[in-house]
Amino acid sequence: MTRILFSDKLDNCIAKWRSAGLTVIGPVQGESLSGYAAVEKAAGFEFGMVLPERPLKELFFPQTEPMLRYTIKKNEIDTTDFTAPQGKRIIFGARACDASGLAIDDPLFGWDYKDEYWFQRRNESVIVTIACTKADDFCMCTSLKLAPDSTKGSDVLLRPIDKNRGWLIEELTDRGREAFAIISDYLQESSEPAVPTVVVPEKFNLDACVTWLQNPENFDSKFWKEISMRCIGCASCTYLCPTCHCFDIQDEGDTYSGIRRKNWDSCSFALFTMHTSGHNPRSTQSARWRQRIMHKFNYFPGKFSVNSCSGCGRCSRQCPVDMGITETLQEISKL
Amino acid sequence: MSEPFEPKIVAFVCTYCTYAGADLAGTSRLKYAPNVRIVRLPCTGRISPMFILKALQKGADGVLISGCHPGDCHFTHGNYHARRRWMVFRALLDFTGISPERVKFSWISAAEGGKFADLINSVTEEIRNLGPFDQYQQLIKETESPATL
Amino acid sequence: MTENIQSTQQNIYKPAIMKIVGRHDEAPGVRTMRLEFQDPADHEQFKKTFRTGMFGLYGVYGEGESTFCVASPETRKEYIECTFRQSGRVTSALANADIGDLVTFRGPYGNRFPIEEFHGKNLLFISGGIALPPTRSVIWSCLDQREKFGKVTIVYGARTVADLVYKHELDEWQERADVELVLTVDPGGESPDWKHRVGFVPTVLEEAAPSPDNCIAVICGPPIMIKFTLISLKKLGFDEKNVYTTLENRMKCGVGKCGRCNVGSVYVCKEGPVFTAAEVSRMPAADL
Amino acid sequence: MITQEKYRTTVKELLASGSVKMVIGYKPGSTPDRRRPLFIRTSEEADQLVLDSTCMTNLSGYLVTEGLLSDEKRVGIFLRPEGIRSINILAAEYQLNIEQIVILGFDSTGRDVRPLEGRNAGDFSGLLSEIKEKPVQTSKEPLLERIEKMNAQERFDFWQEEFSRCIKCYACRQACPMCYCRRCIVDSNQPQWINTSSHTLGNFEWNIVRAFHLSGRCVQCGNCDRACPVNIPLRLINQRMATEVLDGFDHFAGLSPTQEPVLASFKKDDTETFIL
Repeated sequence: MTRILFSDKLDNCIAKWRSAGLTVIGPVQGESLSGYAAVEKAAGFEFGMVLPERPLKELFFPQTEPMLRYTIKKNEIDTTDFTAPQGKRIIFGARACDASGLAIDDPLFGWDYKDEYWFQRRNESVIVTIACTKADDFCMCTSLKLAPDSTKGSDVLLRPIDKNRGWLIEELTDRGREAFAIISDYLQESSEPAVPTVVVPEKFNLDACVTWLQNPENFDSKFWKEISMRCIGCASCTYLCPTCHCFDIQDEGDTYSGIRRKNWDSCSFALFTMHTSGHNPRSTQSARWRQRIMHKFNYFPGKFSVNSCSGCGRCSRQCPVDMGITETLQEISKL
Repeated sequence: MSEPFEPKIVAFVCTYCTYAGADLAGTSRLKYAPNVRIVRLPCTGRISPMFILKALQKGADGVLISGCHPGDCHFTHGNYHARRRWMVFRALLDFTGISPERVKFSWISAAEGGKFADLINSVTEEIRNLGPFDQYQQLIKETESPATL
Repeated sequence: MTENIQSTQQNIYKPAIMKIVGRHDEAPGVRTMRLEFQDPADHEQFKKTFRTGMFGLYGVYGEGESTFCVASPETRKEYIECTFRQSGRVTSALANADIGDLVTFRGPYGNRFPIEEFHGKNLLFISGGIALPPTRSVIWSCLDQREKFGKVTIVYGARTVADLVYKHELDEWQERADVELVLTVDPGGESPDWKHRVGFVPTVLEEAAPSPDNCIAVICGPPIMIKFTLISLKKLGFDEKNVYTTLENRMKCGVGKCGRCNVGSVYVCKEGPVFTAAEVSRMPAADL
Repeated sequence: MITQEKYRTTVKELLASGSVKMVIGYKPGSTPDRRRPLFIRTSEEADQLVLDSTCMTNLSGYLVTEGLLSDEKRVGIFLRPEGIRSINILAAEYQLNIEQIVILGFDSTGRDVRPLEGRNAGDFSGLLSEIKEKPVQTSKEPLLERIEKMNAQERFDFWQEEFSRCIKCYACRQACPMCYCRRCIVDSNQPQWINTSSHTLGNFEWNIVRAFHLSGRCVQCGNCDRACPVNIPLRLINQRMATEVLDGFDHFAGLSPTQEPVLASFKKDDTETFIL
């Protein structure tokens, strides 16, 4: 017997969570863009899409975020910290790839120095993932050894039952159990089976790719130039990536007062690594694309024992010139 | 608000004509509204649309741009180039919702001290009537960074 | 899983406030500043953690932060000295700051030179142009406890005579009997009264031919100089393990998050900036 | 299909005769409705060439890739009329030597794709003048009409809403053939003219500046609009500005490789009704 949350009870659950002080966030279809956003009613959710266009990452690592405010008087500098907004949140209906993305970035934001902007939000968020029953041509979680019902990064996993009537509940962490204890009145015991998760075909052989990437000889392979020739060097792949975490620190203001912000930045930009002297370690687009692939599948796993890719496929889906990780790794598999 | 609203206006002027005109207004002891902060530039051709945006970014309620009459440019045709640029930029601002009422353009020669004083007064009055540029200042507020004009 | 994530209260991006207590112009556009901590707690923290080789992010609020090494040695922790070339937004603001003005410092970050391992050994310092500051930190760390080391040789070159930095200290080293200083400028960069060598650093190094026996080499300079100096050192018989260098990449966070200093799998800000030539040779050369 | 086959043969001939070193075209993309840029250097690569109505991307931006044209060899490129206008502008702004470009022109109506006569930029001047006089797209975009009916405040709010989604990935800039600056104004920081942060003010400033820098230069190929990952209707601003320069200065961007850039030239009798 498993417990079920029926869709028609979702409004009650949302109300309950909200009165318990949780902000309820989930997939929302905006007028021209989908993403994760706060809702008040279940009707605000859109569970039908394969996955929201904007990644879950931005709720933990926003595109721009104030860090410090400074005020300068004569011989005196006052600084005040901005902290990440306080308040518990429940993210209801995350995709497994988005949730895994958070878990992938945890070690990076936490090694030696802890980024409190990230962890404050991580600690206050409950991630409720819904297993996918739908995929498109770009989904590739299985190729990354994850799955449409992967539990990585999630506190609760929900499996849809027939006709979108509700979800089977699989509590994974204490935080998840706590959040679902709040709504336990609305849950029912049942033996109804879950709808099988979607079959996402494997697109490339990850192990073979990683072996190829790890071979130092291939660093200078002509392959990199060929594959990235049409890359235009924008940052849509990195910004929409659920795991890309690079950022810039920028001051806004003048000599007397202003704020320091943390903004998304991307390895696709030429200026990202440009030295003051004019020397640029990654001066060509091919070097930058190589860095992105190497970082995700060679360097990052070398440090944190996990690939920095969760297989959401947004990079390929959104690329203005139809590039992406899938194509690159598929081509590497062929080499 | 009991106090009447005092708009902040930034004027970008060319040094050869309008600035000299402003000087003349001063030496002629003409009185005009104190709301305008003047930024002197070598030529209207040097006035980049970035300047207008920067002024708004710093919290201006209105912007005035002024230079030599056509044909009078110290650099022969800086103001002709500027005129085209403004025309296009003005249309762009209009299209994106910044009312052209807030961004004014004028020609004032070195001899037109009186016109300068009148213009400043009328522009100040018009922008005072429009009220503070709340929409833009709301954006500035959202950045958390202080506007310091 | 998320349970074991601990929140910390400290903002790792918040810098310490420093007062400029001294300035010195080294070369056209190159300036050294001496900074003192304003908050004793920050100073204590610095004293506890700073070791020669580490770097910091120096900043001016409103302009941003810029990364360069701490040019003062671990034997002198009462202040921080830094030397920089005025070139961008932040360094211009730093250059415009006067004695008594406040600037910011975040750090010290990165790894260090294993100076205890150098005890009893001969030392060879090779440096080019504006890259003397990181070497200088090691030089003074050693000279301040001179008895612990063998022969000390310093090879330093710059494009022109005017571009040599720390001229007063060069004079001091020149005078010392226990230091051998080899100065050089690039061909064409000499002044009429230049009494030292003329030639590129690797060439001059090969001419000076220091013995690799029981010797540690520390090199620092522009990427192109490092490349050719490493070749020369190899020719002279130096083992890659005994050659140290520092990599100075563009950085923003300094704490291994922002991602721009990576060379291959290495986060220069955390695993560097000090590397042995053996470690550098394992990095992808194209990304240096 | 016939056009595609004919062009495959043409490309092979051009490469075989050595008259071009490369042809930039299209090949199938990751899904049936997608096309991706293709760089053809060999006859085998030419076999991958696809040409149909879904080949929308204006490829001319690739011509200013660093080093591509510096050996003075010729390069072939598949272009729609807007693409031809783009390279005219690039030539007029001294970004490329028009003599080095071999144009393989095409256009489409519905699903039909047809070749355009000519190989050199000059061959298309008649066609472009015709397009200027008789714009193909007669029906106005409903959204544009809606915006034009708004008052200033409503328009401001409309664009705030749109720009608020911007993430500053600069896909619009990178996709645009006209945005070839080595250092974009948004990347210059001395002074920092516009906010680099992606808050609403920074987004607004960026989009205004981008649109202004393209005024009188945009050919409305739609690259930016298609590239935008957050679906901001950038084409509307560009269209509006194109109308503005056409009405104001009779300027149709990219009419010829020697056309004077509209904002770098002037007429003494330019309109100045707005000047006090």
